[in-house]
Amino acid sequence: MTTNLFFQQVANGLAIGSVYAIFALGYTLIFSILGIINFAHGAVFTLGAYFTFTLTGTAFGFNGLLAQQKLPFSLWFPLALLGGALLAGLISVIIERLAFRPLRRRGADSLLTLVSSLGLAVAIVNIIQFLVGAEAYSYPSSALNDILTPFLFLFPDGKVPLALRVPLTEPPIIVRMVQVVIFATSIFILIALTYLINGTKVGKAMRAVAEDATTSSLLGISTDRLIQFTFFLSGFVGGIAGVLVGMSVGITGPYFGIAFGLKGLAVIVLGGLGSIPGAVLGGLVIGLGEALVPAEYIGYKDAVAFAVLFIVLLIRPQGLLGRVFIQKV
Amino acid sequence: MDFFSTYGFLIVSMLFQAMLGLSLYIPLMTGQLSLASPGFYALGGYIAAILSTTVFLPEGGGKWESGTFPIIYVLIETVLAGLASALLALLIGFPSLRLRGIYLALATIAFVEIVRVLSLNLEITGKAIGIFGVPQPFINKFDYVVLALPLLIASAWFVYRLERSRVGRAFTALREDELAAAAMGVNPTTNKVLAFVLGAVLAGMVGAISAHFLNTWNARQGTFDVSILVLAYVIIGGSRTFLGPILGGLLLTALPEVLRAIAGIQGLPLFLSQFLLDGRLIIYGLLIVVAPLFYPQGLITPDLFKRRAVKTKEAGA
Amino acid sequence: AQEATETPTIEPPTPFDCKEGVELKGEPIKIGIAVAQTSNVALLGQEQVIGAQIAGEFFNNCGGINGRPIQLVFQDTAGDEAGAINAFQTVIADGVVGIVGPTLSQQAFASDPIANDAGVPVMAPSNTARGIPQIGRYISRISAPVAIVAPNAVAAALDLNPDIKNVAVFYAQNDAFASSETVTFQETVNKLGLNLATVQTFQTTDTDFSAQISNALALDPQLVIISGLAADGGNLVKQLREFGYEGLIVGGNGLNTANIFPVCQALCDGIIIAQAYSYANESPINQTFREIYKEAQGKEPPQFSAQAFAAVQVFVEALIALDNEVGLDTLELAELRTRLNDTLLNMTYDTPLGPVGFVSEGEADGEIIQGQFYVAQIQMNEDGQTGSFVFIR
Amino acid sequence: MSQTTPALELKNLSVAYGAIRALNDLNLTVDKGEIVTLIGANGAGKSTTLRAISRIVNPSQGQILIDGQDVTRQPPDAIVRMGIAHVPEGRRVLARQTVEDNLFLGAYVRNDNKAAIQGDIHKQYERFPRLRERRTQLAGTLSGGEQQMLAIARALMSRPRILLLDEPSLGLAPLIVREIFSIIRELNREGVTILLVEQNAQLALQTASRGYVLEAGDCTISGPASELARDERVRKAYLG
Amino acid sequence: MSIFESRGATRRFGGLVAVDSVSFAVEQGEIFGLIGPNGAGKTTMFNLITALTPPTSGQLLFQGQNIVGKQPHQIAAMGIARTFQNIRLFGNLSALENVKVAQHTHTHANVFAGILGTPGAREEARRVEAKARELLRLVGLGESADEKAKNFSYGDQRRLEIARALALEPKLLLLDEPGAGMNPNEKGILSDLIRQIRDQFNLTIILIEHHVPLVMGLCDRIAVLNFGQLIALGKPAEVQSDPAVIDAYLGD
Ligand SMILES: Nc1ncnc2c1ncn2[C@@H]1O[C@H](COP(=O)(O)OP(=O)(O)OP(=O)(O)O)[C@@H](O)[C@H]1O
Ligand SMILES: Nc1ncnc2c1ncn2[C@@H]1O[C@H](COP(=O)(O)OP(=O)(O)OP(=O)(O)O)[C@@H](O)[C@H]1O
Ligand SMILES: [Mg+2]
Ligand SMILES: [Mg+2]
Repeated sequence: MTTNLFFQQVANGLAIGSVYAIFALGYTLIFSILGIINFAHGAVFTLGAYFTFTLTGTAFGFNGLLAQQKLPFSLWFPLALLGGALLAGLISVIIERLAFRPLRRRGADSLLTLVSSLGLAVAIVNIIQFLVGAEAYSYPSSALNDILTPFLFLFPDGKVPLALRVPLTEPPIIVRMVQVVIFATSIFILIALTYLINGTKVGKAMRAVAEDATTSSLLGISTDRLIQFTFFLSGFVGGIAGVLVGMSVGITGPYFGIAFGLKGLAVIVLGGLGSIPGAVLGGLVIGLGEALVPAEYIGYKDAVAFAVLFIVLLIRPQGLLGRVFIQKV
Repeated sequence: MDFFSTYGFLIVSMLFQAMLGLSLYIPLMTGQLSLASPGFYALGGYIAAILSTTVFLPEGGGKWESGTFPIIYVLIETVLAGLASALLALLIGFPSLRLRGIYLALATIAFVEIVRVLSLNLEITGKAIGIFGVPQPFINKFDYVVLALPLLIASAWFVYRLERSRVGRAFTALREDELAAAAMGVNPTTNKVLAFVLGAVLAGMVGAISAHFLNTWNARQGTFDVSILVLAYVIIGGSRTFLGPILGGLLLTALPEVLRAIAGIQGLPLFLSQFLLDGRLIIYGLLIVVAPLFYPQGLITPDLFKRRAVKTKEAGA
Repeated sequence: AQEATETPTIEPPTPFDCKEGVELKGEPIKIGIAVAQTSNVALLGQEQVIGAQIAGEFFNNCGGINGRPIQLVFQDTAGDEAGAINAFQTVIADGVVGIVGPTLSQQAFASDPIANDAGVPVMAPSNTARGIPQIGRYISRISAPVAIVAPNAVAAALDLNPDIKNVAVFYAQNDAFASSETVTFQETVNKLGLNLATVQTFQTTDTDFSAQISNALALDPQLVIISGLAADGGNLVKQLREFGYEGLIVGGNGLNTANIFPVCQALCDGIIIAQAYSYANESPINQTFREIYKEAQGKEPPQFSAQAFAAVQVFVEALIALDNEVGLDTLELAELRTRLNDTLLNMTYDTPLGPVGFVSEGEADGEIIQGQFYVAQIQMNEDGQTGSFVFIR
Repeated sequence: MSQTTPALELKNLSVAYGAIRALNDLNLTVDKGEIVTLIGANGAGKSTTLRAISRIVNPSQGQILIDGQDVTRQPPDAIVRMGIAHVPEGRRVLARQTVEDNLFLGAYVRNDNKAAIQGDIHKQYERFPRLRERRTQLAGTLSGGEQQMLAIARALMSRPRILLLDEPSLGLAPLIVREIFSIIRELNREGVTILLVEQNAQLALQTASRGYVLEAGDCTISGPASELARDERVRKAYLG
Repeated sequence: MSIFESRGATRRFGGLVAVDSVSFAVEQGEIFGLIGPNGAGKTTMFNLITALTPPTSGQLLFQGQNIVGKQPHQIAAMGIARTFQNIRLFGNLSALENVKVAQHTHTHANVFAGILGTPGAREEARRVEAKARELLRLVGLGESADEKAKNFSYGDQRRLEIARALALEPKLLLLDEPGAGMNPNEKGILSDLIRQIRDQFNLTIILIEHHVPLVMGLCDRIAVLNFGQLIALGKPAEVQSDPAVIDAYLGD
């Protein structure tokens, strides 16, 4: 591998990794409070992308119940993004109501919640297909320009280029502009969530609920409301992630978000379950691992990600940033 | 008979899936959430598919006529698949059993993914296309019941007895509290590895027969999706008695086909039958969400039998 | 360099004769359509359903089978092998005379033997992997293995840029369709004396291709050949362009769908596509098909719909011929299926795909012989959202 | 008995765990500023009573009144916000949080400023110097007795009006037990109403003004603490 | 030879020395008390003996053999059983099953024997069952043998822990605050029970307990820990009057 290619691949790795990371942030948030995996997160991510698409006022395709339908109004893309994310947060709250809360009330096994969230994911994906078909959708080509409105002065002629050329090496390293946005957004969300969880009373309460909901309620914490809030946040973050990734690769059908589920899971486990910085670090490590597979072994790329995961777990069973906790006897 | 030619395949599939459920349940008895079963299932399938298309050829070469492949070969493949799975399970079992909960689940999924990627890249596994034209010991799919049913009964009986035996008790103790179990003299490592290997052997054997049953084998068999599906069998069915995964496997496999059959009933309003077809998976998904509300410990729990036992005792007295 | 394009010849078919206004009566003749209506394969299956639906209505409007209606029995195969087998068994039990399906080659290897053992003719609409017709006497396909299309596309690229030396090939390694096709592409590259600089693989579920792209661009290719499906293929093209690749791109048959437009948008422009079907084909049947399709869907018909239509057409024409020969009423279902299979193998058809026939003898019986292949280039409209395939060869 | 509304009143309270009836028809009052103790053998239903008041188990029947207000259907956090703190059986410290975070969370329902809360934390540290030494340690790694101290200190952090104590002396060394009971008296002097479940019946009856004796879910005897301490049945069964 | 001996056992957690070069020996058949203020290191001492925590330094000898470095299940198999201060029963198993599990090291039926139900395995199963029931009766839980452990009240869980530990047929039994959560009357009964099992099973017992009357009445000798260090060791009367002990633990 030439040094230029090496640096390019490092950049690629960070770019891929930030997609994994941004997916995983909302995912790990729920783990950090409930200690369970929400398999419907992929579906919420997908919904965020579809909601935003809908809010831009573009018509659906010819398949599905809503064939050729569109909203009577159309929102400026950044507003549509916000709306899509809010709706995704709302759906996430509904998911909590349907699949999580009743089970929590009945003291069910946490694996059962995992399975029932999976059931919801299946249902949502198929509802999407039923309504708008299996085809791909895309945002208006002005989307990137619109969300970077405050930064347009940075670019010559006020137009966002598709890719940045970083003249570190010759030829320059190329980074797609969308990826820069995704990277920056994940770092921003990372900081915000870290502050929320470590720096605020609500964050302390979240950790308490994660550990022992009954005891937390004895301290006056309204566990239901806190969990609902966490789900909203997770859905909101997931929705934003869905839109950004949708801008990067198109909304490639109802399975759009589900496809990230497995990698996302690997990422949060690698980073350490429930650790917000871990989600980002895990994403970047797996992204780098994948990008640095030598060209002739590219067929084994996916195996490499999982081999890295396997080996790291053998050395650090709690993941990279996970905390070990040995219960004293 | 018409019923068996239509539903024979489904019935036998249900039996296979029930066994996969059991294969995940065995390690879960010790509290290990291992999702490795599909990896061993895939391995077993490849062993059978490769042997039957390259080694166990008819005299004078050529292809086996449909229905003429000797059952004894299938049995040999099944045993070999079980052995190979056992060896591999030992190899990956020891290091990975330090992990717990979701971490272990993910390590085992990593194994499943690695198996998949390997089979997409290797010549011997036929890459994306896989291995096809796997010879048939039977003409009718339903006839596979002569292999599947005894295997299911044997493995169910095995697990049933296991649960009540000394080793099974040690398994359950590990699930409840590993540290306390160790302090009571139960060796965590050997027992966990044992459970892991037993589950792997069952999955491998099921894979071997399935390769014949499906006519073909490829990297799409035994993937992450299957891991999750099989987990659903165990959890929906009930994870504290061997009957849970069996029931879960039978029901969840049958469910989409049952919905399909309902849609086919004459006289349903068109929109409804259309929705039952197109929205089959919506209903399937929602049922998975709803079932746990009514059966938070799974459909079958050990208490179910106890309560009944108490009742009958009272009735007798 | 052109030798690779030779095709086995077939008798020129007679155009389909539509007898409009015939009143249909009698027990309908059932044809099974077992394709993926759910799961992530549904993107393809959905197009096949539409194609078959159009065919069903069209042929019934044209008098059915000499006045007897045909009835399409749809069954969802979902995305897996077991689903395909289940769907096949359901339609077989339902008494269909033949089956169109399943969507994926891997599924076909599972379900086709069932139909073959039951003596039910299968017309595969989209199974291009090697070995499909060889499953048995009753298995045929209307989907050309791209062996023949591929070289045409590469030749077209060479026409556009004679200076091509380095070629980078990409393919979806988890897709039977793509991994069969790529073999042909790679052979063609070698045969044409070009330098196969690198072969990069990906998965149909991938969305980020930057690692593969950087690997390839480091070798300075002037031509990139992609075998994949719509979403992954589209993204690969998009990202290639965003990474500054300016050379020619040849897309395999999987990219032959308007579904890639929303994915690569304006950047789709200029992709050279190897086609087994082109809506530009001027035969009357295709133009009729194209009109009906556009009416309902508002866009040009994709290949998957055309192939599904053609598959139904083959059954219909063969049934008519068989009826003319012996009278369908005189045949028990089992015999009808067998006779139908024999009949359809020995006829030629004028379909939207162009003239089509089948190998009727030997191991490869049921293999399609297709008279026409196409190469098109994508031209995107100003809005960057819609576009068209411009026929170039 | 005073004429004002009792701080806490249970009317015909019954609790069942599935088929097991843990509490039958319990009637109990605790007046403002009183210490009332609940004694009984293992499994008598003492903890269950406290859990029902905190609303972490659902009564099958009966009413719970706080300051005359029916709270039988309120969620647990509402009860805490009404000024009730519960030191649960078996400590239930938040094992993965530090000692100090546990204390912080004890003050979760308080809306006053950080400094006031910080001040109270220091007050707890003064009561239990051992906790100050361990302030950054994860609570789960504390010794049993240290956890018990933390559980009590945490409950006090909410500045409760009514304190429910479930075997506060459990696992504590004799010196600390004495300390705890003097804290209980001190709190009571400051006006905190206390419902105390305690195995050390002698000590409990010395501290409380009234007592109730539970046997297998039924309240069998109740009355002023001094009378109970002299009652022959009580002496035989609980005072050893 | 003493049945158990600690030679300079030390355990550090970061900067904290939870057990600080503690040496003592326990004789066969003794009931040996281990007392001290909260956080003195008593439970940690038990954890060292049962290998749940490795010692930072020092030696632990059981029947003359150094047991440092062994696995918990090996220690159990050698004949050291314990109860837990923070109860650790198998909550979802019945009381009976809890006790059966602990007979693991004394039974031998392997997977296949168990599954096939060989006569040996069946005989063994009968023995296990009978013994489990007997032990439950002994601690007074014979009636609720089939109830799930997690549904027991706190005090009953402690009794079940003792029954489970006894099922291991230990030579050395470590009881960590067995009387916690019992009233004085119940503690009296417990104290009789402990004496009875010592005699009946020919046991040596090390007991941690904060209830002074119980400890003083029951123990043959007592060791006192404070801040991880052994500050006194001797007969109950000696210990009780030791000013250091009064100062650190008993108070006056
Ligand atoms: N979660 C539960 N499920 C089923 N039964 C329970 C549960 N908790 C308690 N019980 C039963 O309810 C009864 C009362 O238990 P409770 O814990 O209130 O007793 P207690 O008086 O506090 O006893 P102790 O002094 O041992 O703590 C007991 O018989 C106990 O077995
Ligand atoms: N894993 C650990 N990490 C840090 N400190 C620990 C750990 N385990 C124990 N300690 C500390 O070691 C000291 C001794 O604890 P130990 O549990 O042995 O006390 P104890 O004598 O049993 O007290 P008690 O009577 O309260 O149960 C305590 O101060 C405790 O905080
Ligand atoms: Mg209690
Ligand atoms: Mg202790």
